[in-house]
Order: sequence, then C-alpha cells, then structure tokens
Amino acid sequence: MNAEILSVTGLTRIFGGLTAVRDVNMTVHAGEVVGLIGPNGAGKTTLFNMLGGSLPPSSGRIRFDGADCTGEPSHVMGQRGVSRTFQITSVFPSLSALDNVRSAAYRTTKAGWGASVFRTAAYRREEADLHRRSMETLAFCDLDHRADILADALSYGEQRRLEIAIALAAQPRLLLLDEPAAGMNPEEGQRLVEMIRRIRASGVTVLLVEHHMRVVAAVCDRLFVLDHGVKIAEGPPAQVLNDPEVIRVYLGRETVDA
Amino acid sequence: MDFTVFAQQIANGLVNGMAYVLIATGLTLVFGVLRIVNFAHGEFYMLGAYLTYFAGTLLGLDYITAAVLGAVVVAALGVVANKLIFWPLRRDHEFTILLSSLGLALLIANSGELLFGADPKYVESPFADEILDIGTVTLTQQRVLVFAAAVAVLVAVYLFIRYSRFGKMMRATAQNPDGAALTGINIGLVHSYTFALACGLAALSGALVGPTVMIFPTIGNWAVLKGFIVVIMGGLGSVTGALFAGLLLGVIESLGGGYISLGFMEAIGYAMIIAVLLWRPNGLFSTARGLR
Amino acid sequence: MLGRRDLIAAAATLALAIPFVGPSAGALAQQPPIRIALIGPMSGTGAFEGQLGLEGAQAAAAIINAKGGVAGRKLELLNYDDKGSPEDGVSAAKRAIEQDNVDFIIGGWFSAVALSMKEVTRDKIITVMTSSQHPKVTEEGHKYLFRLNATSAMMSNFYSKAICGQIKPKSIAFMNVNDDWGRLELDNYTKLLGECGIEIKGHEFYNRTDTDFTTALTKLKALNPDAIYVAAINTSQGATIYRQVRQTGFRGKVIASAGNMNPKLVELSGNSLESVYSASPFVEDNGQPSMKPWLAEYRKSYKNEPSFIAALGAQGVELIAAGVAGTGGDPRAYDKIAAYLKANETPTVLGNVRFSDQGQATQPIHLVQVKSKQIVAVRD
Amino acid sequence: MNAKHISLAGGVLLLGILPFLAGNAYLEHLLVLWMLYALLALSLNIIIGYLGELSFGHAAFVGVGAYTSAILSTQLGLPPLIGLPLAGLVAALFGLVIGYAALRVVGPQFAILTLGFGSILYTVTNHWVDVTRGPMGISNIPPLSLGPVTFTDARETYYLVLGLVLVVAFLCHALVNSRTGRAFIAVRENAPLAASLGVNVFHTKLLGFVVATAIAGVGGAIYAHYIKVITPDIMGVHNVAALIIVVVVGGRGTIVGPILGALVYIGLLESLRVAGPLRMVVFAALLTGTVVFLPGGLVSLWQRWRGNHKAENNATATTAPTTLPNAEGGAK
Repeated sequence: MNAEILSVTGLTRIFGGLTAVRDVNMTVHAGEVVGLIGPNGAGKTTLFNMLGGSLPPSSGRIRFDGADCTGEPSHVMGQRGVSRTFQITSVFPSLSALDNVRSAAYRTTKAGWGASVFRTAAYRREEADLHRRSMETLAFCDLDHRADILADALSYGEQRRLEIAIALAAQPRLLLLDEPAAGMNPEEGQRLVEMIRRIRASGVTVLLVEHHMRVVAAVCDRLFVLDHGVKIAEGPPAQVLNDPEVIRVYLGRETVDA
Repeated sequence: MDFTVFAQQIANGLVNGMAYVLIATGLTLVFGVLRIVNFAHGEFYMLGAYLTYFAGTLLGLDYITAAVLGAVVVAALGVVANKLIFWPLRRDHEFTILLSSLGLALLIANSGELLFGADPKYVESPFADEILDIGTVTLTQQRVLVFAAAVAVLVAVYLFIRYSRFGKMMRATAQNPDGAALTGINIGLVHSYTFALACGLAALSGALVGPTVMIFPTIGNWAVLKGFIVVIMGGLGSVTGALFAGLLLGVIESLGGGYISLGFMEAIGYAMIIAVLLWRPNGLFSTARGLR
Repeated sequence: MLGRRDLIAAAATLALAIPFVGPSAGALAQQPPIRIALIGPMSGTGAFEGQLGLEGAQAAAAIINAKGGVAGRKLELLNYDDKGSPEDGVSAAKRAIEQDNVDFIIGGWFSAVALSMKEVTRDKIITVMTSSQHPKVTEEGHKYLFRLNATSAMMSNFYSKAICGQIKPKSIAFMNVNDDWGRLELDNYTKLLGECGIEIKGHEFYNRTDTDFTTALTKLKALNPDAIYVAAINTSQGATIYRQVRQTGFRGKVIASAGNMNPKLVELSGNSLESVYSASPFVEDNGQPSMKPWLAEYRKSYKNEPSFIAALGAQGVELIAAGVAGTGGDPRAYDKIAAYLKANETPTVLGNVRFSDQGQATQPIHLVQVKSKQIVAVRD
Repeated sequence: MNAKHISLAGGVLLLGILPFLAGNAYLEHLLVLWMLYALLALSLNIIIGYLGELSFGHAAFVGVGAYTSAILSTQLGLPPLIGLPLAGLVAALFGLVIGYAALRVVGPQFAILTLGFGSILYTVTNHWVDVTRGPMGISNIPPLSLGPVTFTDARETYYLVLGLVLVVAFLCHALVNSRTGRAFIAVRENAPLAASLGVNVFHTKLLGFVVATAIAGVGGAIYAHYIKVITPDIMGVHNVAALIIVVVVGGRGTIVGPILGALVYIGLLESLRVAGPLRMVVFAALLTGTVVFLPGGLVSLWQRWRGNHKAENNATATTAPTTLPNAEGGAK
C-alpha cells in the first residue's frame, strides 16, 4: 500500500445548531480512487468543502501530504495540489474551452506579467509548453475538437468534462470530484468511468462524491459512507454496498442503484 | 457641554436621519426584491419634490394634497420605468442593470433641467416657518412632520410587507424568484408594485424634505448618495437596517458637525460606514437573500 | 444576422459620424458681425446664474443691434457651457478661439473657471471676466484681460462702513462659505468691524455642496450674537440659510454679504430676508442712461427679474461695443481697444466704469435693503 | 496573424499623424482629451473588464494623482517629471488602502463602497484648504517638461499621452497573455473555481486594483499639468460616471474598447453641441440605449460580425484549435 496522502481526524462542522459533519476520521492513500457516498444531506459536500478549504472546520484536523492544513483557505489547498470540481457545473463561462484549461494552469506556471511584458525566453517557452499541455488535457477529456468553443456554448456533458479538464490542468496530487456523473446518461457515465481510470493511471489520487452506484462500484477501491454527518461504514465497494446498515440508510430514502 | 445645544443637535440629527431612512427604504426594497441597485432613485426623489411644487403653483393645490399627488404620479412613472428598462433586463448581467439605472438617472436629471428650468425653486408649505418649542429644543412644524410622516410610513410599509398577501408575495420573490414563480406568484406584478412603492416613497421624501431646503434639478445626486450610504451600512435589502443606519448617520453627522468639524461632517459620516463595513462587510443587518 | 439591438446600436454609433459642425456656416452679409463668445455655466449647479448672465448680455446686444450695431456691424453672441468646471471652461474657450474664430470672450462667472480660462486667452484675445472675485484673476491677468466685478476688498471697505454706521449691531457672528472668497470675507470683516467696536462672537464655514445648515446655525445661535452675517454666492444655498436662520429661532439681525442680493433670492427666502441689508453695484434707479432701456428690454424678453448678474452680462457687451466703437471699428485691434478701455471711463448700465492697468474695474457700490420683498437702495 | 499586425501598425500610424490632420488647436485639444480619457479608461478597464468589479471610486484616484503632482510642483517646486511617478505612487498607496478595505465585498456592495470612499476623498479635498486650497483648486500648475521638451501645447501633450496609452495598452495585452492576467480573468469569471486552482482571489484583485489606481494617478497628473488648474470636481460623481461610461460603451474587457469609448465620449459630446439645450438629454438617451441594447459595448458589434463570419466559415470545415489564445475575449 502506498503512503498516506490525506488523513482526516475528528473532523466536525457545526452550522448554527446543526452538526453537518461529526467527528469524521478517514485516510486516503496515494494512487487510490476513494468514493464518498451517503444519502442527500449526509454532509458529503460539507466535508468536501472543508477538504477543499472553502469552509473552515469547527474542530478536527486535516493533513495533506504530511502537512497539517486544517483551516487553510481554498487557494492554499489549491497551491498544495488539491483540485476540485463543484456539485453545480462550474467553469469560466465566457472563455473558450482552451482558455478555461490554460487559466487553470496557474499553479504550474511561473512566468507572470513582467515576463510577458519583456517576452523573455522563459515566458515564450512556458507559453508554448502551456499550449501543448492544455491541448493534451483537452484531448484527455475528449474535448480537443471543441477547443475554441466558449464554455457557455458547450453541451452539459461537455461542460462536466471541461470541469474535470480544468481540475486536471492544475496537475493536482489529489482530485476531489463532486458528483461528476450527475445528470449523465449511461453512455456518458461509462465514458466517465474510463476517464477516472485513466486519471488514476496517470498517478492522481481521486476522492469522489457520487450517487450513481454503478460508477462508484466500477472505479472505487474503497468507499466511505456518511449518514447525518457521521461515518457509518468504510471498506471495499463489494463489502460496503452489502452492509445491512448502509442498505437500511439508503432504503429509507432512495433506492441503491447497484 | 451645553445641554440645550446638545439636545438641539440630536433633534436636528434625528430629523435629517429620518429623511435619509425614507429615501433609503425604497432603495433597499428595490434591491431586496428586484436585485437592482437603482441609481435613478434620487431622480424620483427630485421628481417628487418638483411635482409637489408644480401641483402647488400651477394647480393651486394645498401642500398635503400636492405631496400625495406627487407621490402617486411618481409611483406610476416608476412602474413605467420598470416596464421599459428593468423588467426586460432582469436576466442580464448585473453591470447592465446597474448601468442602465445610471443612464436613466442621467436622462431624468438632464430632462428635468430642461423642463423645470435651472433656477432653484421653493416648495411652499404652511408648516415650513412655524416654530415649535419642545422643551429646550426648537424645531419647525415641517421638520416634525418629516419625522412623524416617516414613522407612519415606515410602520405602514412594515405591516404591509409582514402581513398583507402582497407583502408575503414580495418576501417570497425576494428569497427565491424562481421558486416564487413556481408557486404561481406573478413576478411581473410583484416587480411593478415594488417599484411603484419604492418610487412613491422616494417622491414622498422629496415632497417632505423639499420645504426645509431649496430644490433644483440636481438634488437627486445628493439623495441617492445618502440613500446608498444608509442602505450599505444597514445591509442591502434590510428595511430594519435602513432605519437604524439612517438615524445613526443623521445623528453622527449632526454631532460630528457640531462638536468636531463642520467641514468634515460628511466625511465623518462616510468614515462611520467604513468602520461599520470593516466590522461587518455586508452591513449591520445583512441578509444573504431576502427582505427583512 | 443583425438584430434589433445591433441596429439601434449602429444608429448610436452613427451619431459619432456627425461632423463637428460649428456655427461657422454663415451669412455672407454685407458686413460680417462682431462675434462675442459668452462662456458660462449653462448646466449643473451654476446653471441659473449662467442663464441670467446670458439674458443680460442678450438684452444689451439686442439694444445695440436695434440701433444699427457697432460701426455698422451687428453683435453676434455665441453661447458656450462651461458647466462651472475649469476643464470645460478651457475647452469652451479653445473652441471659441480656434474653431469658431470669435472676436471677444465674456466669461469667468466662477473664479476657478476664470483662473484656468485666462491662461487659454492669455495675450491672444480680449477677455472680459464677469462675477469672479478672486484677486489672482487680475493680479496674474494678461494685457487683454478685464474684470468687471469689484474685488472683495473694495466691497468690504464700502460695506463695513455701512454696517458700523447704519446697521450698528453690538456683536456679530459669521456664516461663510468655505472657499477663498468666504475666508477672505471673514478676514476682512473681522478686522474692519472689530475696528469700529463690534464684538466678533465666532464663525462657521459651510461647504459649497451642503444643503442643510441647521447644525452650523444651531452653533451660531448658541453664541447669542446680535447679528449673523451670511456670506453666500449660490442663490439656493443663500435662500436656505436665510430661511433656516429664522427657523432655528434666531431673532437678531441678519446681514447679507455684499454683491449677492438678487430678486430670486428674495423670492425664495420668503419673509426671512425682510429688512435685511446688503451692498450691491446694482440698483435700478441709479440714473445711468442705458439702464432704463436695458431694464425694459430685459423685462420684455425674459421672465426673470433684472439682477446684478444679468447686469454684468450687459456690462460686458457694452464694454466691448464701446471699445470697438472708440477705436475705429476693427474688432481685432486688441492693443488699441485695450489701451482705450484703460484710458477712458466707459458708461454702462451699472455706472461709469474705470479700469486699472491690471484690468480691474472700479464700480459704484450702493447700500441696499429688502423692503416689502423689493430690493431698494438706501440713500442717506 | 500578419493581417492583425498590419492593421495594428496602420492604426498606430494613423494615431501618430492625427494632429496634422486636425487643422486647428481646438481639435488637437480634443485629441488630447481623447487620449487622456483613453488612458484613464484603460486603467479602469483593469478593474471593470478583467477583475469584473464595478468601481465607482476611480475618479478619486485620478484626483489624488492630479493633486499630488500639482502640490509637489507648485508648493515644493519639484520638477513635474518627478511628480509624475510620485503621483502614480501616491494614488497606488491610496488604492492599496482602499482596495484592502473595499475588496472584501463584491458586486453592488463593492460598487457602492467605492462610491463612498471616492466621496470621502472628494470631501476631504474640498475641505482641507491648507493643502489642497479647497474648492478654489490649484491654479498655475507648470507644464510638464522632459529635458529640453516642454509639453505646453496640445500637440506635444498629445504625443506624450498617446505614448502612454500605447504603453498601457501593451501592458494590458501582456497582462491577459500571462499567468497573472489569466488569474484576473479566472477571478472575474468564477472566483470560487479560481481559488480552488490556487489563485489567491483577494491578492489578485488587490494587485489589479492597485495597478489601475497607479495608472489613474499618472493620468490625473498629466491632466493637471495640461489643463493647469484642478479643483475637487475632478473627483466628482460626474467624472466617475464619465469614466464608467467610456469603458462600458466602448467594450469592457478589451483593449480597443476603452480607447474607442473615449473617442465616442469626447466626439459625441462635441458633435451634440448642435443639439443645444437638448445636448445632455440626447447624450443620456444614447448612453442608456447603448447599455440596454449593446451590453458588450461597441466592440461587441464588430466581434458579433466577425463571429457570424467565423460561424459561416466553420460550418463546413472541422475546426482545428486556434494557435492564438483569445484571452481578451469579451466579458459577459
């Protein structure tokens, strides 16, 4: 087993009187694909927001890549190598698909305004490199033929793939995917499964929140199950999805699509 | 410290503050329900003052009737402005809406200068020069009227928003326009009525404040600036916030002018908002979304 | 595909294509007119004063033109808006000189505009500055610059004698506008009135943008002075102050600053100006030969009452007409015209005007008082 | 690519010979005003167009720069050439402090908060008579001079400001084609997403705000030395509205837009003189019409036309990725 990349201990978040996430412990190892499931309102997105830095935890610790980054803001987490997608499609709407991806490479580029003004050799090299990499990222997400279309004008499925392309362009260590398959048809879902596998193959660790159990079962090495903000199960998909407690939790509200 | 002067300055500040509240209430309503930062709000204040003046001089109406007539006409103009400009733009970028209100403000102000003439005018009121001595405090009847009428109007607006069927529709629209539309609320009607109410309030404040000063076509600038300060300090969309912030601004300006420096009176007011906003960036009574 | 939005936008762009049309398309009449640029605030806060000045000048020009003009040439007034701002004043003056090729400029209603405009017209064109009182307008003027209004010093020398001798308050407090003029007034009167034994109780400065003055007036009233001296140029601010002085319950004397009493102010101030004194170069019954016809022409053409500001506009036109007529009729003989105006006394509506070498006018000043809502001269 | 370079060179050449075509000093004066407004609008465009926030306080920074240089040259006798960068520096310092406070909120709150800050600077300038000479303003400001060249008349000043406009335009071009500029635009487009990618949203906005205010300060200083008189009116609501109008009518988020907008603003006000007293009414109506019917500004007319052509051309051919990024793409 690879080294720990993310470890969460006693993580809690309270909104007013409501405890959205209570005392959650979890560990993710480098190179894994880990799923986070649970019924609506279980606290999955709240947990994601804390991991991504957009929401400070009320208590508990988050360690990423060996460093304590509890309560670090979003951009610091981004700089450290945590990229994420959002539950509601989130792209740069009035930029072309290519520019969306180029803009996302902030973390991995260096040549700033000054370099651009003086057209330094480093700048020109980096821009050419950035262009090549961005086209590769688009190709990876099967969007290279749509490179100069405005993000606004892409189809829903394409926009969701663009989101992943944006997250990947930052060359993350850990990728947080928030319901990437939501609203996708089975064929698109299958495409997503393949894409996640290829992401893993490229060495990126993936943590995803997902409702489509078929997707979850197909790509995840391990699952965590949240209910009412509390972790109720963890383990390999086959084991977790047959856990009577998990089935009870899901049956009460929605059918398990597996 | 001379108590008489202090009490007098507090009274002056409360009256001025109440005028700010009246201006700001319409502004905050329009923002709360329609999500519009309306730069033209001050121009409706100006129109209210001018219509009261013309209703008095040309139609020979008494002051109170003229003021009410002015408010009603301006409310109707507000509905027209909403129908022509803001309603068609409701799905556009917030810049577009904000700037179209700026354009409308310029249009009304410049048309006003052309139509009404550049000379200052005075809105005659029988209460303007009548002095009331309340204890050691001296106020004109007009200033007492500004305060009293503002209180009455605010109570009425509060009750209207809280308890009337229409007020509930306004609040529902403020919280979630799409959801409100799904439950069968006629959003177009809510927008029209809110705009009418806001413009009517602006006009009424113009009519009430008019007799305490002189009116000229550019007074709208002043009104909208004061209105914005109050609304931002109180929290965009919050009527309660506007009430507190307006009175606070009035009193602080008055005391700051009275005891620190008259020239920096306005700057002191601004400094206060900045202090408040550094402490609470979204205002005293900030609302994430909705009316309060 | 071009939609409705595009078409309307294109129409808006088209407006740009309108060539810069000047009023140069002109009558090739037998004798070209003498062109006078009148630059004043036609919009914004000073718009009313600008309009009065324009009316006064137009009435004076109409009278001169009805008599056949100057040396056989008509006077043509071109009107420019300076919005009361120096930038627009500079632009307007440049346009008048370069684009419209005018012969004379009358302007400078506000000191800030006068100060910037004089640099554009410096040694280039005869420029008549009207109401601005800033000392530097003439101190740092140029060889073709004339200023009509009396300086603060001239006004206060005259007025302080009248206050000490006729109004006689025991103590006084000042309510002055916060600009050079308001500050100069305070210095002058504090010194001059103090010399004749009037106790100075204090002062307040208000801003030119203020609309409510109760805070300041409450402070002044608490000083319990015998009289409050109000220095206000802007008519609407003045009217508000005079009303609010009474509304705060002050029952002592009110003294209005020199040069700023006008019929509109009296009309707007209601009863609060009754029996208030001021000093003004403008009185209707000053006995000047050109005053009566000008008053008649003005009242015939405009709904406003004749005022000092309007008379300044008229004076500017009269001055230019006299200068051209007195030097043989060439409007571009600036050196001759300037020398002539500085050497001779020119009769105008406000009296015979004499200029210093710097181009500063000396005008007669009168003590006036509001009686039954009329401004009347007080004669000993 | 080549066509673009040629039209750019042609445009610059045309701007270079314009004063000789103007014919008289008044038109040259208008050209200077055009370039000054273009410079200020380009700076405001960094905030409006790239950062996506509407600042209603920009005129105040123009004023800070104008007063700084004016005070330094009239009271301390400093050569204006030193005053110019100092004006930019002081305006940037004000921008840093005000931006630090105001950029904590976004959207309408930011707009009104900057309006409030602008009003404070206006009020203080208006009343701090000992330093600013209050409402009377500062007069007799000496002209700029650079070694043997003194920028006294319109033509000389035109070339000076034209040079600055070209420099700032190039800076903006370099900005949007750099990591920094892409971060600006990412923040405009979607701040939470930008943050998740490692962009410090607050610092990015602050950087843009400070740079914009520094340029505004330099522009204000040149204005002061050219007009030779400044009053607090330069900071007034009037000027605030004018600058926003120039940026939005021209086309925010583009480089040509603010320059074009400034031309339309100056040209329209001038040509509308024929409308007499209706002038400002017609102007306001045209402005409102442009905002309502052409929210992307005049530049978007051309972009739409080009877009339509492109769409027709691309209808048959399969598109290859463009070789040149279009990061300056119009903001929505």
